[in-house]
Amino acid sequence: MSAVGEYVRDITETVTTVFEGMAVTFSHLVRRPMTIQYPDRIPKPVQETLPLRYRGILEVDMDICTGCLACERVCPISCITIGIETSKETKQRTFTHFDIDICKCMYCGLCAEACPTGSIRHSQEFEGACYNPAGLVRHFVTEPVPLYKPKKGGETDPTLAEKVETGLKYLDEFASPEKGGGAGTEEG
Amino acid sequence: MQQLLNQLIQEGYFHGAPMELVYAGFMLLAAFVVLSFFVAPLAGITSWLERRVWARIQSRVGPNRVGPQGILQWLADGIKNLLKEDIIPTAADRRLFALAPYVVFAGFFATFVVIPFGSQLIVADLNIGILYLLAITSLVVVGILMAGWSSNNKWSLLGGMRSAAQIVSYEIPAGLSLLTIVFAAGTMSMQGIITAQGWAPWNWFLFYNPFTFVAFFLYFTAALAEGNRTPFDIPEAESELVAGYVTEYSGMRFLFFFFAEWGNLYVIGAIATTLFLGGWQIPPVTDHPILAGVLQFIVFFLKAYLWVFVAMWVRGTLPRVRVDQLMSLCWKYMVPLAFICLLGTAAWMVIWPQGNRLASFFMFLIGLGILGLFLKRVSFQIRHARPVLYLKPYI
Amino acid sequence: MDETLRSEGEGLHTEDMTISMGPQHPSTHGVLRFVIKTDGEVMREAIPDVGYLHRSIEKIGEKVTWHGYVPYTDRADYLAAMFANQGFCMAAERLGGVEVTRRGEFCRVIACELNRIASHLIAVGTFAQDIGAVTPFIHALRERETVNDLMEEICGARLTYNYIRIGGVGYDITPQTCDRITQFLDHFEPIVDEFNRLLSYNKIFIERLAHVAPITKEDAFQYNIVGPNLRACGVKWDIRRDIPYSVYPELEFDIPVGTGEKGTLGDCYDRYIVRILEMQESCKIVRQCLKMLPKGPAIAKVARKFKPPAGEIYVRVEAPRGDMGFYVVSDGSEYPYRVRIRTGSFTAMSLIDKLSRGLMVADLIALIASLDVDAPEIDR
Amino acid sequence: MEAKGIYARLEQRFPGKVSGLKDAVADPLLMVDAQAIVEVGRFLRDEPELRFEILSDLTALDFPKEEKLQVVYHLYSYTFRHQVVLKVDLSREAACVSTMEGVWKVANWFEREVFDLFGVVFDGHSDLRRILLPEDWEGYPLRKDYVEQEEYDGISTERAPLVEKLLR
Repeated sequence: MSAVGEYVRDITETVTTVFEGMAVTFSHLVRRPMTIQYPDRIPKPVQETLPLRYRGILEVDMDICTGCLACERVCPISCITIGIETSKETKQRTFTHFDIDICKCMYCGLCAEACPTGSIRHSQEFEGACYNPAGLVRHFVTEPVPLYKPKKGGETDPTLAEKVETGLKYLDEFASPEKGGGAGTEEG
Repeated sequence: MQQLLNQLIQEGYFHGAPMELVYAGFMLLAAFVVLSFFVAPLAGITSWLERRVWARIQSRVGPNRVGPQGILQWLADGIKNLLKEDIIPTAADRRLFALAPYVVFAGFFATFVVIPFGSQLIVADLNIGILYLLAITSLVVVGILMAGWSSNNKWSLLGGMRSAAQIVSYEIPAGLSLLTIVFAAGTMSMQGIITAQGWAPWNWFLFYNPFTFVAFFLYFTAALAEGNRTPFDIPEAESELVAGYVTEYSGMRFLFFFFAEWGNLYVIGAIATTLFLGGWQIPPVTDHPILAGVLQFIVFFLKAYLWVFVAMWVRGTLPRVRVDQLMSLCWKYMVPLAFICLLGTAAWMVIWPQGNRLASFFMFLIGLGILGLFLKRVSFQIRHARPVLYLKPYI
Repeated sequence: MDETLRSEGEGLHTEDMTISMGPQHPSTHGVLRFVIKTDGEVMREAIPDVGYLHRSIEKIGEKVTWHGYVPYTDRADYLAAMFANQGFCMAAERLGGVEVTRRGEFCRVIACELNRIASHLIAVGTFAQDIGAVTPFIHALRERETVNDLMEEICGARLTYNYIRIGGVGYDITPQTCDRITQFLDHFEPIVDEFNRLLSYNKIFIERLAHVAPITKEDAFQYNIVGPNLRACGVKWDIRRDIPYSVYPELEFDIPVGTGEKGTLGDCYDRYIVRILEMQESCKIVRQCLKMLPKGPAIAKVARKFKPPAGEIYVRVEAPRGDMGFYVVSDGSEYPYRVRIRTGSFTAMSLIDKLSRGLMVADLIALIASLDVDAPEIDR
Repeated sequence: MEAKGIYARLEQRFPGKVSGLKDAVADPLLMVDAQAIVEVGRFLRDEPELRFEILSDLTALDFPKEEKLQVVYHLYSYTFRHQVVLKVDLSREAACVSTMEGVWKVANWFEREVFDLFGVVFDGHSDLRRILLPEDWEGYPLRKDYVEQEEYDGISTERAPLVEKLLR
């Protein structure tokens, strides 16, 4: 008798659970889809909707880069190369090149964290497809650029001040030293 | 169709020509017309619709780029597959390999002969229509076995073997559940079965008695299994056998298998409609023969397509069964149940030879009740777990 | 399976069929390969062949600084990167005697549990996919996508987080993010129920999994099966509770164990349902953490040139794929002397050969999926 | 049981084979003679007061300066929740130790991995092949003095750097 009961129970269980599953999937037929039609049929580009913390392709604001080489040193994969030259006459130091190999970069964010002015930072850009790996090397210096020297008491030049502010705003996103630490507050 | 031909002959269009050739030529023409203007777009659009239905079930959008709402996607895919290289593996049995898709396709295409799209719209109203159907669909097994064997690939072979076992087994419950209707209608001709029903739902054989009601679902399940559809898609189970018997195929030959699969879906729906859902029967609204024909076609098409949709929806819902479970499901559950339905209908025929109108109506109400319950569950699902959270503002 | 299934006909010449399954096969998660010998549908043996995803993460550990190694640990198991972060940082902290800030600990737990949800969603989703149900997979991925969006807000990355740093966490969790997380949890819990109604209680699904490849307790110990797979065998063992770390002792949560409700104890269904239940427990933990989240700094002061004194330590973390062990040896220099990552998938994989005998081909797929093995984690 | 107790039990059972207990460190560890390691393992597993059911980890350490390889066994007991680390010193040239497979089956794969990456040969192992690397790989990568082969199957193992490195 129990065998018959099991037989009947098997059938009823199958029917009811399939019925329930069908109800779930049918209910999804009348709900809105979740996906977006990347890249063209969206009201605004995805880049603009990403949070400030998003770790996209690295960008460097050369105007406020102090040339401290902290990023180059901290990079675990050594994809950043910086060249600095001191001119013999004026004693002014200039960048000869500042290259980042995006192919190698693993978007860990350690360089942005180490930067004192927030000049190197992750942008919201993530579309990097190109035909040649060499095209993924970002050259930030095309002609020699002088190093930025932070002034005491705040930046006076309005265009630079804006940039410094952007950099600092970016730095605020990290669990920053003011609030109690961060890798690199104590020189070891 | 035959009437049209006879009329043409009588009017002397083919004066002097040998009648056999005329008939053969006409049949070929009919096959060509049906194939290129009905079956091909039908299978194509079914494939598109399946992808859209799946996508919506899965909270996606689905193909919507080619043509309005992506309805021409099948055309793009077809052209792509035509242009693709036709690869035949070196170790394959070339002749069998090349032939297999056409055998499968022929097996499915030949069923269109007996499908009644309207009271006049049928290629041949055989008096053994159902027998013909059961016989001709078995041709598919041969093709799939050929594909599985000739590919000389172990996954293909496993897929072919599974498929053969599955289709041969499921012929039995499918045939038995169709027989219940043959009992009720007293004929094997497709048109005869349809005329034995009425346009109103309670006159359909689906609600003829409780046994035919069960037999319908048995038939549908067995037909899904015969058509290698989820939950019985084990011959081409992509997570187990890569792609089963189609693993080595590419280009147009590959497409032919799927052509057959999607077309077959429609055939399943058409048979279910003919036998259980009153076929092309429409309420007496018009006397005009052409208008009535069009209406009949539309009604038939929609009814059949409803089951195509259900098959897609089932595919989006259920997991796949295992080989031994497939067999035990067939032999332990479906065959006995189909026999019960058969005997029950026979007994019913003895008690009420003309059928029981009250019981039919009662069954109809039960059917409505199940539908109502289903809609209630659907609304419960929507209320209970609504994916309302869209973290990105623009979605 | 059944003896009847074997073709042992008198005088009938039969041969076993050797099939190479993978490395390109739809249901070998990542890149795995099995050399399987079958008699028709019934397996004689399935010998795993791993190493296709070996990225020498342990060797790299000897070449980069302590801080610089944290992003590499992400890659050990990219479906649950947070736990590898957590494990390595805990090891480094214990070696170097760094005290993690309290807020940092809570942030870690929140991030880890969200990551656990994401990882288990992948596990149950791919499981469903392997069993042949397509929809649950996409539904699971849809929910995972929302978790990824949350992760993006928390730490700026979707997959390789590099969030947990030595001494705390890299980014503080903002109040807005907390709201988002609560919102997500409110939305997610009914979705799990819906998922259950769609898949977990489905008769076909249960039939496919019940009684398939049960792992006994003895086997689990012998082969060092860990995490949800171990709990599915009925062993109530969770590192979070039994070798407590971080702030887990302060939190209340259940440890779901397999009961064999649908089949035998420790079968595929138990392994599946344990994961579903664990997701719900993770939701509970995150809710508690959000409530208890203290004020204060998120990261402690750590030297940039972190040089822990010479020594060695073995740290266990309860990752979604079980006990993730970090054996870290320091020689007092700027670089770790040796980093060894011991993962749950590796040991689970070694059991497959034994379990697979007598299963059917379809069951092998279910078995691999139910163990939730993850190729990057096996090969490292 | 505390590490001292475990040590005392082992000392009593295997006099002279077990030495160098360090229990002031985070994970108490002790050195075991290479000949006795399997016996010690079996004893630790079967002794009702110890019950180390689990071989959590088996790995190796390379010390080229001291000319030795260490095989490290991490044992854990679910019953008593205690752990112990066993270490075996081997010479680098002929690193060979008996297999632990008979005690804990999981050692099979762990030992294959150690063989693959360190070149330690495990006596009596049922299936000692490379596991992660290809069969024809040369050298043992996790040894400290490992030099990567320049090409493998005709494919260079170097990738030309896209960014010029400055010598500094």
